[in-house]
Parts: sequence; C-alpha cells; structure tokens
Amino acid sequence: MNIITGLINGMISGATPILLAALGGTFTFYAGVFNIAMEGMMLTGAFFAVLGSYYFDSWLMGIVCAIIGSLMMALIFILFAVTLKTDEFVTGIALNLFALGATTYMMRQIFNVKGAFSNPGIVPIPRIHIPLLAKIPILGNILSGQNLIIYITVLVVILSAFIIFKTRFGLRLRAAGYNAPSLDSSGVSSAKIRIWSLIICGVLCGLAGAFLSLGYVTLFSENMSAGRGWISLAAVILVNGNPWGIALISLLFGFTDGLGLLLQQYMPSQFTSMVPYVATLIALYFYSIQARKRKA
Amino acid sequence: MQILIEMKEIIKVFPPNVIAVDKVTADFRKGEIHAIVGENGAGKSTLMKVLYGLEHHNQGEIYLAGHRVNFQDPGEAIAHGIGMVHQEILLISQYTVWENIVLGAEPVNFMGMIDRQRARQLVQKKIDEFQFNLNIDAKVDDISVAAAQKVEILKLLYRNVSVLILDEPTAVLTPQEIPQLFNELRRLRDHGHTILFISHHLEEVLTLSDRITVMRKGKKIATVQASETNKTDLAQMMVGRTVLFTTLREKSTAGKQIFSIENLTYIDGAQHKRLENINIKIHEGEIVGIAGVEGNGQFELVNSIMGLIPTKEGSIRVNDVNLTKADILERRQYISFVSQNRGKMGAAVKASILENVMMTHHRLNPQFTRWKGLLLNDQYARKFTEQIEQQFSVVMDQMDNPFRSLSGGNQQKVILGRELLLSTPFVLLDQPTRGLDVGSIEYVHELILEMRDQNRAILLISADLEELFRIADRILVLHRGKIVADLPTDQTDIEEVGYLMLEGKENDAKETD
Amino acid sequence: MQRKLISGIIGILIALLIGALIMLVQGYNPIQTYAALFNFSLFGFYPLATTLRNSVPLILTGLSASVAFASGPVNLGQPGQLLIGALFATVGGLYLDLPAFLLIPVLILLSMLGGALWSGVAAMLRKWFNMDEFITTLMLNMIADFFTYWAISYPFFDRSAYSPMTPQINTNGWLPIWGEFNSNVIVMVLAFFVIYLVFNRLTAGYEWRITGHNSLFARLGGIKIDKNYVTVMLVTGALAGLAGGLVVMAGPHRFLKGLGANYAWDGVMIAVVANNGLIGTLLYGLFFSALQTGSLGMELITAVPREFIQVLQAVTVLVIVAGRGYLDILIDKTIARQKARERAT
Amino acid sequence: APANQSPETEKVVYLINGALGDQSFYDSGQMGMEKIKSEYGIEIRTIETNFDAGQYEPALQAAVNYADVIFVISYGFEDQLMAFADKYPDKIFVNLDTVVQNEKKTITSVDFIEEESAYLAGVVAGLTTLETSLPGVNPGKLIGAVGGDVDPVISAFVFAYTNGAKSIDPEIQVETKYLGSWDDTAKGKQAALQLFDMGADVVFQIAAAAGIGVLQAAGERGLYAIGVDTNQNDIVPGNVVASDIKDVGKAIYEVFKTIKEGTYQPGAVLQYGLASGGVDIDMTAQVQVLPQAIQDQVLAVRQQIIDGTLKVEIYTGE
Ligand SMILES: Nc1ncnc2c1ncn2[C@@H]1O[C@H](COP(=O)(O)OP(=O)(O)OP(=O)(O)O)[C@@H](O)[C@H]1O
Ligand SMILES: Nc1ncnc2c1ncn2[C@@H]1O[C@H](COP(=O)(O)OP(=O)(O)OP(=O)(O)O)[C@@H](O)[C@H]1O
Ligand SMILES: [Mg+2]
Ligand SMILES: [Mg+2]
Repeated sequence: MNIITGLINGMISGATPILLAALGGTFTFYAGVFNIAMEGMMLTGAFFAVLGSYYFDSWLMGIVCAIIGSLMMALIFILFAVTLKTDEFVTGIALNLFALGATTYMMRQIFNVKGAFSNPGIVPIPRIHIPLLAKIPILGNILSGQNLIIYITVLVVILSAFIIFKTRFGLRLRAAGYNAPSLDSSGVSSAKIRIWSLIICGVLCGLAGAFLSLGYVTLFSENMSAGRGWISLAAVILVNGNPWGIALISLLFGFTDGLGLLLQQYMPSQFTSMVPYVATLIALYFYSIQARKRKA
Repeated sequence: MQILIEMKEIIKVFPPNVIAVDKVTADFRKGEIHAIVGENGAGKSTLMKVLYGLEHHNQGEIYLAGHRVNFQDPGEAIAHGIGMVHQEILLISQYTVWENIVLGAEPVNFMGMIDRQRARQLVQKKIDEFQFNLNIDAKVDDISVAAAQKVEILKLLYRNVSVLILDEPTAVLTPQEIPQLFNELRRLRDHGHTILFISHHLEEVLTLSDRITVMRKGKKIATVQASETNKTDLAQMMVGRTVLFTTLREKSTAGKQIFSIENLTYIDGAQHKRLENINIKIHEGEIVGIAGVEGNGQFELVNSIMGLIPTKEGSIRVNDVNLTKADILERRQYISFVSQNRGKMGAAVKASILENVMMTHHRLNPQFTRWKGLLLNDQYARKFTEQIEQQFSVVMDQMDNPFRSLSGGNQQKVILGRELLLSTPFVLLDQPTRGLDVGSIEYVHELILEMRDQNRAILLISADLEELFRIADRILVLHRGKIVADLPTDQTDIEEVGYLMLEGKENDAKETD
Repeated sequence: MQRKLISGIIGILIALLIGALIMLVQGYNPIQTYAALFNFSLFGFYPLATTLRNSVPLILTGLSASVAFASGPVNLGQPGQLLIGALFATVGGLYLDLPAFLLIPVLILLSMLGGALWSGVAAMLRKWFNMDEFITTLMLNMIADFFTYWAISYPFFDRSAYSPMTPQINTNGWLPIWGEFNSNVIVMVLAFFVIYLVFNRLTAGYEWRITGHNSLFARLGGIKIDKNYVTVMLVTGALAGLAGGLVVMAGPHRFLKGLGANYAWDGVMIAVVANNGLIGTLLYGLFFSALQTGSLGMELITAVPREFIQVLQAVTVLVIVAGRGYLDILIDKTIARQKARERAT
Repeated sequence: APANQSPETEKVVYLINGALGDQSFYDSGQMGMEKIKSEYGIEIRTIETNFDAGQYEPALQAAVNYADVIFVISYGFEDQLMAFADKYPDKIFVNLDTVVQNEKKTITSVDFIEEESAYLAGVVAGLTTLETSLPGVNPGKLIGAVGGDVDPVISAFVFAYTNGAKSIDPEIQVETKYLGSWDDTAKGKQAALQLFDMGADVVFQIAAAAGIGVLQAAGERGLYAIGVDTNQNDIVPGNVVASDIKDVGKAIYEVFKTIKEGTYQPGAVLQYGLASGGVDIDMTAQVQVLPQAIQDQVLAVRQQIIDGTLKVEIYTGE
C-alpha cells in the first residue's frame, strides 16, 4: 500500500515540472512557434528560484525570481526568433546551451560552488495541508499535503484549457498558429500573439523550474532539468497541444519514471531507465492509430 | 463627389529590386465603386495592400479624408474603417465560419470569454441581411471556395467598414452568384461606402464600377469613367496592344477514343459520396470541358485520375490501358497534368526553374539521365529548359534562379511547357488560367488548341464559363458529384450551363422520386 | 553563394566581437583568450590535425541532419544512430579477425549498417503506424543511449576496466595515423563527396530535394515519396552511424562511456546553422570543431571556465544565424529603399 | 633510482574525465590542488573533459604542453594515458583511483581501497536499521543504496556495503536503485523515497550531485542517509548519520609533497586504504544522530581493519 501511494505521489511530483513546462509549450505550439527552449527556461527558472529564495529568505521571492529568470530567456527568444526572425530551432538549441552554461557560471560566481548548491538558507515552497481532504481514507494522503506548486499546476491546466479554447485570446492564439497571415489581415498582429505566447511559456517554465529546485528538492544542481524540457515538448506534440492530453501524458511519464526504478529488481537498470521513453513511443502508437481512425 | 482617399506618388519596391508600384497617384471618392484593372503583376494587389497597411510603401503619401495616414498594420486600417478581401483566400480552415468572421473583433463577456451566443447571432444577422447562403457552424475546411469568398466579404461587412477593398472577389463565384454580390455592392455604395474592386473580367468591371483605374507594369496608365470606355479600349490600355475577343473553337473531327472513365464512384472517409457514377469519354483531338461550382467533385475527380486517392469503384483508361490501379508514375506516361494550384501541386517554388522543368521528364525520357537512370544529365536538362524558354517565350533571368522568381504568367508557361512536352495522349487541365491576365490567358488557350491539333485528348476543368465556351468541344456539368449534362458547346449557352451548375438537372427531382 | 559566404563571415566576426565584449565585462582578456583559442585549434600542425580529426563526427552527423532536413524527414536521431553505429563497429572489431585492408572497410560498413538500422526503426514506425519521426527519433536516442550503456556494461564489458567500456578492437581495425594526421578525415572527405554526388548529381538526390521542397508536387510528378522517405532515413542514419564507427576506429579503439558526447546534437545545430547546405555543413563543421578544440586552450591558458565557453558558443550560434539572416534582409531592404528613392526623384 | 631529474614542478594540471562540482570525488581532488597551490606557490589548472571521449586525447596533449606534473583521473582514457606517458617520460603522471601501468613504468597510481570505507558504511547502516529506538526506524531489516549508474566502482561500493551490513546481521537485505544519471537530483530523491517506502530506513548515496536528493529525501521522511566522498553530514542536519570519505585531495597533496622532497617513486602503486587515510568513515556532525554505543562499535570495526585483523573482501566483478 505504502509503495503504491509512494508511486502515485512520485508520479504526481514527477509529472509536475513536465506538465508545467508542457503547458507553456502548448501556448507557443498553438501560436505556431517551434519552441524547444523549455529545457533552458526551466533550468534558468530553477536557478533563479534558489537565488531568490536564498537571498530574500522567502519562497515567494524564489518563485518571483524564477519567473523573472525564465522570462529573461523568453525575451531573448523573442528578440531573436520574433524580432530578428532567426530560425526558431537554432534559437532554441542555442538558448538551451546558453542556459546550461550561464546557470553553471553564475552558480560558480555567486555561490562559489560547482555542481550543486544546497544550503539550509534556501527556503522551500511549503506543502499545503487541506484538512478536509486529508480526512478521506487512502486518497487523503494524495489529495492533501502536496506542494503548493502542484495545486497551482492543477489550476493552470484548467485555466489553460479555458484560455485556449474559450477566450478571445485563445481564438487569436490558435489563429496565429493555423494561419498567421489571416490573423494579421484580421487586424491582430500575429507577432504580438507569438510574443505573448512566449511570455506565458516563460512564466510557466519558471514555475516548473521553481518546483524542481524549491518544491521537490531544495537545491540547485547543474543541468537539474535533466531533459524534462524535451519530454514536455514530446508531450505537447504527441497530443497536438491539448492541455488535458498533456496532463495525461505527463502523468504517464511521471508514473513510468517511478515504475522504472521499481522494476530494477527484475531487470538491469539500463532497461528500466528506458521505460518512460518506450512508454512515450507506445502512447504515440495509440495516438497515431486513433488519428488514423478519425481520418478514415 | 468628395475625395476620400488620395494616394500620392506611391512607390513600392520589393526587396531586392522588384518595382511593384511605380509612382502611382490615384484618388478614390466617397460612395463610388472604383475598379482597378491590369495584367498579372501590374501591381494592383500591392497598391491595395499598401493602403491596407499590409505592405509598407517606400515613397509617397496617403491621405484619408484629407489627413495624412500611414498604417503600420491592418489593425490600424480597420480602425479607420478600411477593410480588405484578399485575392488568395485568407481564412483559417480549422475554424468555423462564424469564428472566422468575428476573429479580431470578437464579442466577449467580462472574463474575456467569447460570447458565442451573441457572436453567432451577429454573424447570422449579417448573413440574413445579405442573403448569403452559408452555414455559420460549418468548418471553413469543408465549405467551397465560393463560400469561403463570401465569408471573406462577410468579415468586412461584420466590421462595418466604410471602405471595402475587394481583390478579385468574383474569380470563384458562379455566374448566378455574381449579380447577387454586385447588387450588394451597389447597395453598399448607395449607403455611402467606398468600394475598391480588382478584377480581370472587363465586362464585370464595366457593368459594376463608376470609375476604372488601369495599371500596367507598376504604373498607373489612366483613370477613366466607366461610362466613357469599353472593353477593347481597356484591354488595350492594360496590355499595351490590341486584344481580340473571338471564339477560337473550330469544328474538330473526333478520332478514336483516347480517354475513358467508367462508372467512377468515390466515397470519402466520412461516408459522403463525392463522385457518383461518372462516365467520361474523350476522343483524340477533342477538348472536353467540365463546368461546375467548385466543391462539386472536381477535386476528387482530379485526384482520382491522378491517383492521389484510390479508386475502388469504376475504371480509368487511356489508350485502352487500364490505369485504375496504376501508380502515379505509370499514369504519367499517359497523362499530362496542369493543376489549379501552381505553388502547391504544380511546382516546387523554392527549387530552381531548371529543377522544376525536369520533373517527370527525368523518369520518362531516358535522355535526361545516364548510367541506367542513376545519374542526371545536367547538360540535356539545360538544353531542354532553354527549349521551353524559347518555345513558350518564357521571360526568365537564369534557369538556376528559384521558380518563384518568375512572374505568375511565366510560371504557368513553364508548367504548361513542361507538361506539353511530355507528349502524352491525354491532358488534364485543372483551371489552367486561374488568376492569369488577358494576354496570358490568350496564350494559354492557343497552347491548348495546339495540343488538340496534335490529336491529344484534353479534359479541361474550369470555373470560367467564357473559357469553356471559347475552346471546349463539349461541356459536361458536374453537380453534387454527378455529371448532370453532356452538351456540345454549339448547342448550349452560358445561361443554360450556369443554371445546371447551380441547380443540377431539371428532372433530377423527378428521378429521385 | 558569394553572398552567403560574406554574410557568414560577417556573422562570425560579429559573434567574436560580442564574445569579446562579454569577456571584457566578466574581466577576462579577450585578445589573450582568442589567441589561446586559435593557438590550440589552428596555428600549428598538432592543433590543426586535432581540429580536423574532431570535425569528423561533427561534419558527418551534420551531413546526416542536412540531407534529412533538406529531403523532408525530420531525423533528429543522429545521437542514437551514432551510438548504434559505434557499437556495431566495435562488436565487429572485437570478433572479426581480418587483415586491415578488409577489416577497416568491413567495420565502416558495419557502423553504417548499425546507424541505418536505428534510423530504419523510426522509418518503419512512420511507415506502418504513421508515427512522427520527430518524436520517435528523440525517444530512440534515449533508448540507444541506455542500450549501448547496457551493452558495454555486460555482454561486451572489458573485465579489466574500471568503468563501462569494451575491450579494444582488433588492431587491424584501427584507422592508420600518419604523424599527427588521422585518416578518419579521409573517410569523412570520401563520404562527403559521395553524399554530395548523390544529393546533387544523382536522380535519387534530385528526387529527395524536390520532395523536401514540396512533397505533393513530387508525388504528382511520379516520384515515389514513401520509398524515398525510407531511403533518406536509412542513408542519413548510415551517415550518423559512420560518424560513430569512425569515433571508435580513430580514437579510443573501443566503445567507452561518454563516447557520443554532444557530437550528434552539435551536428543538428551545424546543419541548421548551415541552412541544410552540404558545403555549408562542411565549413561550419570545421568552424565549430575549431571552436571546441580551441576551448581547451582557452581554459588552460586564461583559466576562463568551461561553462563560460559554453555560453560563448551559444552566443556565437545565435549571432551567426541571426546576423546572417538579418544582414540579408537589411541589404535587400537597403537596396529596395535606394531604388525607391531613385524613382521618386 | 632518484625519481625525476626535472627540477621544474611549477605547473600542475589536474585532468579529470568528468566535471567538477560533484561535491565529492572530483571536488575533493580540487581541494588538494588548491592546497598545494597555496603551500608551494605553484600554478595549477584543472581540465574537465566532461565524459566527452573525443576530448581525452587533446586534453592530455594540452596538459603535457602546459604542465610538468599531471594528476589525472583517467577512467575511460587509460590507453591514451599510457601512450602519452611513454611518449613523454620526463613528465610526471599520477593516476588517481585506478591502477594504470605503461611500458616505461613511469605512471604512479594511487589506488583507493574504497571497499574498506564502504564496508564501514554498511556497518553503520546495519547498526542503524536495527536500532529501533531511533526515531522512525522500523523493525524490518532492510537498507538501501542509490547509485548514479551501474559501473564497477559503484558495484564495489555496493558489494562492500552489503558485506558490512551483513556482518552485523546476515538477515539484513540491501536494495539498490540506479538513476542512470549523476546530476538529476529529483530522480535521486524519488529513488530514495521509493526505498523508504519499501521499508528501508537508511540509504547510502553513491550518486554524486544527484545523491543530494537522497539526503533530502531522508530529511523529508525523518529517516537516515549516508553521504559519500566528503563529509556530507551537515547537508541535512540530523538525518545524515555518516559519510564515506574518499580523500583524493589528500592523496594529491601527499604525492606532490614527495615530488617536492625528492622521494617520489615513478611507477609505484600507492594503496590508500583506512590505514593510510585515503578513505574513511566520518560520523562527526552538528547534530549527532547515532548513539555513542553505535559509534563506538563502528570505530572498533574500523580499528580492526586498520590493524589488519579484519580483512575486507575486495570486489572482483563477480
Ligand atoms: N512579397 C513579394 N515579394 C516580392 N515580389 C512581390 C511580392 N508580392 C508581389 N511581388 C511582385 O510585385 C509585382 C506586383 O504584384 P501584385 O501582386 O501587386 O500584382 P497584381 O497586379 O495584383 O497581379 P495579379 O493580377 O496576378 O493579382 C509582381 O511582379 C509580383 O511578382
Ligand atoms: N517573389 C519574387 N521574388 C523575386 N523576384 C520576383 C518575385 N516576384 C516577381 N519577381 C520578379 O519580378 C519580375 C516581374 O514580375 P511581374 O509579375 O510583374 O511580371 P509580368 O511581366 O507582369 O508577368 P506576367 O504578365 O506573366 O504576370 C519577374 O520576372 C520576376 O523576375
Ligand atoms: Mg493581385
Ligand atoms: Mg529497520
């Protein structure tokens, strides 16, 4: 029982950073930006979260700084990809490289360490205990007592689905991706919509980073995003940007990640490490089958 | 009448050095319908896009009601009451009709949420007001090009703009729909709207507009009162020489049968019958035209013949070879094909002219390759391209330049030349003159007749009835996936065909009873 | 062509200038640093040879990405294909006993086979199940990474080693080294000529290019695009696999942990920077190799930390591409404006 | 023979296959470098090759061009190291952590007997999981370990750790998780949480930076962890009961001292075990967790190993 709850909790916390970044990515996806910089934005967010939390002695400032940091990356993306019309793919690759180098360099310059900075002075983001939910048998342990960001993430999923499919901004956002000249001709600047989508992506990736470095663990380590941004990209593409689908894929990924660790009793760890990626392939398989059915 | 818009010495150069608009000075009055005519590439669209803020002019000034304006983007133009419908349809195919119409001016509630109810009501009201036949909840992807054009126009009407710019709005409408639109435009004019209107159809222009501006090669040639000019004069101003409007068709002597489709039926993924029991026979030296409103099965017919969609029922034959199940390469030994969409199906616009010219030849003509087809014969391909350049009088700079650097008319010439030289017994032409100017159309028609004289069988799909009457020997009318009439051209007229296109066979209703 | 070269060079110069500015701000001496960079990558026989040798995997994976992108398939699987190619060559080198003139070509072919096999998996997933190669190749990269790690940890593990690696391959499979000059460069140049020929002169290459531009047009022209898709995937996989095989045969002569490093991603980056042009890929591959090789010298001579060099590289990539693209637009616009002004007067 | 004729030992390079910042192994070496710098006033440089196999050879070449003494952690490029040592016999090569011997026998190897300290870590873990009086410790006899990747060094750690624990109580079971990563701290934490969920109450981290996640997991659950390579006991005070020390820095310092003093022996294999002080167990912390009795017991075993009365089995890969 304990292991199952553990697995579920592991799934939730494993899914959260991927989900947040992927939701950011879904805004840019709909706006027609080929954005692969989630990895770098998340990593920058994680670094600035620790920086803010440590210097201001406040997790809230940590979150604020994470968002600011990640937004700076988004602004660089905007400067190059939107304003200077640089290839989005190159911009993304370069930004990821930049984020990795810059966070490591700053960690060395500011904290005088390499590798990881962990310090009791870093204030973690608190867990939220919801008295009512906590009383529910079995589920109580899962519904209550999670990290604040996890509850925020749930809200973000709902809000994203609402914004994208129900609001004026959403209609314009999707229009920018489907057919930018049409949107431009309708009197709405598609470049502006792309900029906004990147800003939203920056904010959400900042949150994802904050969860990584102040939520799940309380430290910053080099390259601590460890490929999660790429997984979130795969999630977005896999379900064509649908926020609910993204939530599902992220949970699947979080689950298989934990499952992989659990399966190490039965097979070599190299194979268990493949589990999430194989699961993604399988998910893609089912998605393609479904898409084909829909088409036929 | 008072002058509303004044464009003074507008110059627009497309990087690096295409002078699209060359020092044009023009004025448009409040409450007039003002047509702009000119050959392809004359700069009509560009001039209008400059006014609409979609392109930015390099030199010159624009005045709106006496005030100097310089719109940075269409948003600003719309805010000043100027709206534009584009030549190429600019709608979001994934969105419904009403979503497309309200996009950019959506009614919302306090939360920024789109007020669906109100939006659909507003749109429906406009549709009713103008008596357009449109389902507001249909996806644009699923509606015909003509319907899409109406959506474009509705988009403007919805915004209550006072200046409407329409770039070739009638190109895809049926003869029956055009008067309807014209009446609407007249009504708008009478309410004080200004309508700027681009068209290649000189007759339309003459009936509809108050004044006409003629452009040629980026320059304005003249602005004339519609009542004081005629078709021949206009054409002469446009082209710079006299153009004859005559029927080119001659009585042809039909030989043996080349092409046949028998009992072709196509049912799409959504179980809709898109083609039903199609039978077409074409003999050598015969041009058979297919008339019909777009979306009545032309697309599926072309795709079936070309092998883009599988044929499950019926058969397709050329020269008694059964091509029903053949792959595309095999079909291409018998079929030449000119598509209606140059950029999408007819060419790779970013590839060089040379590379576009070689297509299909490189597989069918052994002279294009060496070493058993492994290596390309560059020399031969170059010679061949030169041949096309001369034979079809293509104006090109260098054959290694990208295909898109050619003007529209020249692009079409290259494609026609390529397909013509394939020397196949059967030729499929899908709207080969869409968007071309008078001069180019004339040339394309000559080419088609030349093919006929080489005893090929030609299937010509066209939305332009004048074109069909000019060169086709027989006209088949396609309506809702069925061929509802097969008429020798000299035994029918535009009115009859136009009626059949819209209503189908007169006794259709009886048959289904 | 000439303009591409000029704007490329100007882009590089601007990038170096911005890099110098960042260094000044951070308190490093840019002149000294760049001197170290070029001293360790270009000036001298050994540096030059090292730059050349290191450029081989970059250029080959770059060519793989360029050919794929220019022909349509978004093959991002170079990292995985490189690893599998390297594994195939290694295993061949461990078990085959042939004279050098046979073993070297055999291992080269094996590595290409391995890479093609791995890209073939993605191609088949696309062909049979319509699964997007953009994602499948990404996932297959991870899977290849873990799989090869398993292979060198268990079945092919060198029992005398302290970390996961295979034993050294048969010395007959080692690529000859003449002085400082490693013959992997020759294989790479050969591969370049072959792929250049295929892509630009052969009927197949023509069809790939046209398909990359407009697949519907290609199809209507009688080109079998599905078949070509598979061929392109296999060929580009083979190129990436070859990169892996050469890494083993030219360098450590065995498959060891960390073998793939970042070559393959760098290859994708180079392809994009070169706008999928083959000659451009070759030139930018050399440039990035020089940058990476020289970065060691920067670190050593001026004590500029490694991550700073990473930042510099990212800036370089961005500035080159943005500079080049924007320069083109700027030049065109200026000419247009000039022309308009002439007309106006 | 008196070792090196070259009196010049002004420039020293520390060449590592990975990257600094693991807060353990590589960093500990770096501390040794800093120490010889301040003590002898020499120039030092560190070259990190970041597991990039293509960098190994040029890095060696650069090191040879620059320095007189090269300390190298050569996992993965032993071959190249041998070739360079043979080619440049008047440079001093000191290989850390593995034994590498070139033909000319000029490479000095520093071999750490990590089994001895890992065995002690196992003893600590075994005693802790039996000590149910400690808060959170359950009666089950399960302990855990989290490794970065499966490799022979990690396997040696786990092997000795298991032996140490079983020496306390043969019924103790050891569960091991591998992360497939050395920097994914979140995954390190997840693995540790899973082990705690399975009933383990002590987890030994052998995963460099990613292992800090293990320590934080212990803090979150109120359970226990064992640090590695440097003293990590204060990273999460009250939950890290001990650290398995591997002092690369000390080895660097001591070897360099022999070079300066002229007693350096090229080609020697120096064993750094508990007795010589290269590896150790460290239980000192701000917040003491283990009862004195347990600490004494551990120290007693430690003494036995130093005395040679207890022979710790060496991992052979079987
Ligand atoms: N975006 C562009 N870049 C470069 N050249 C362009 C661009 N748009 C148009 N042109 C060129 O500018 C000239 C004028 O084009 P424009 O579209 O205004 O002609 P048009 O009169 O509307 O022709 P048509 O009747 O074919 O619509 C042509 O030579 C065209 O090729
Ligand atoms: N998008 C473009 N990019 C580069 N050059 C272009 C582009 N469009 C047009 N051009 C150049 O501008 C020239 C003039 O084009 P335009 O369309 O005005 O020709 P035209 O003489 O009106 O031809 P036609 O009557 O056949 O349409 C073309 O020959 C072409 O070289
Ligand atoms: Mg136009
Ligand atoms: Mg216990």
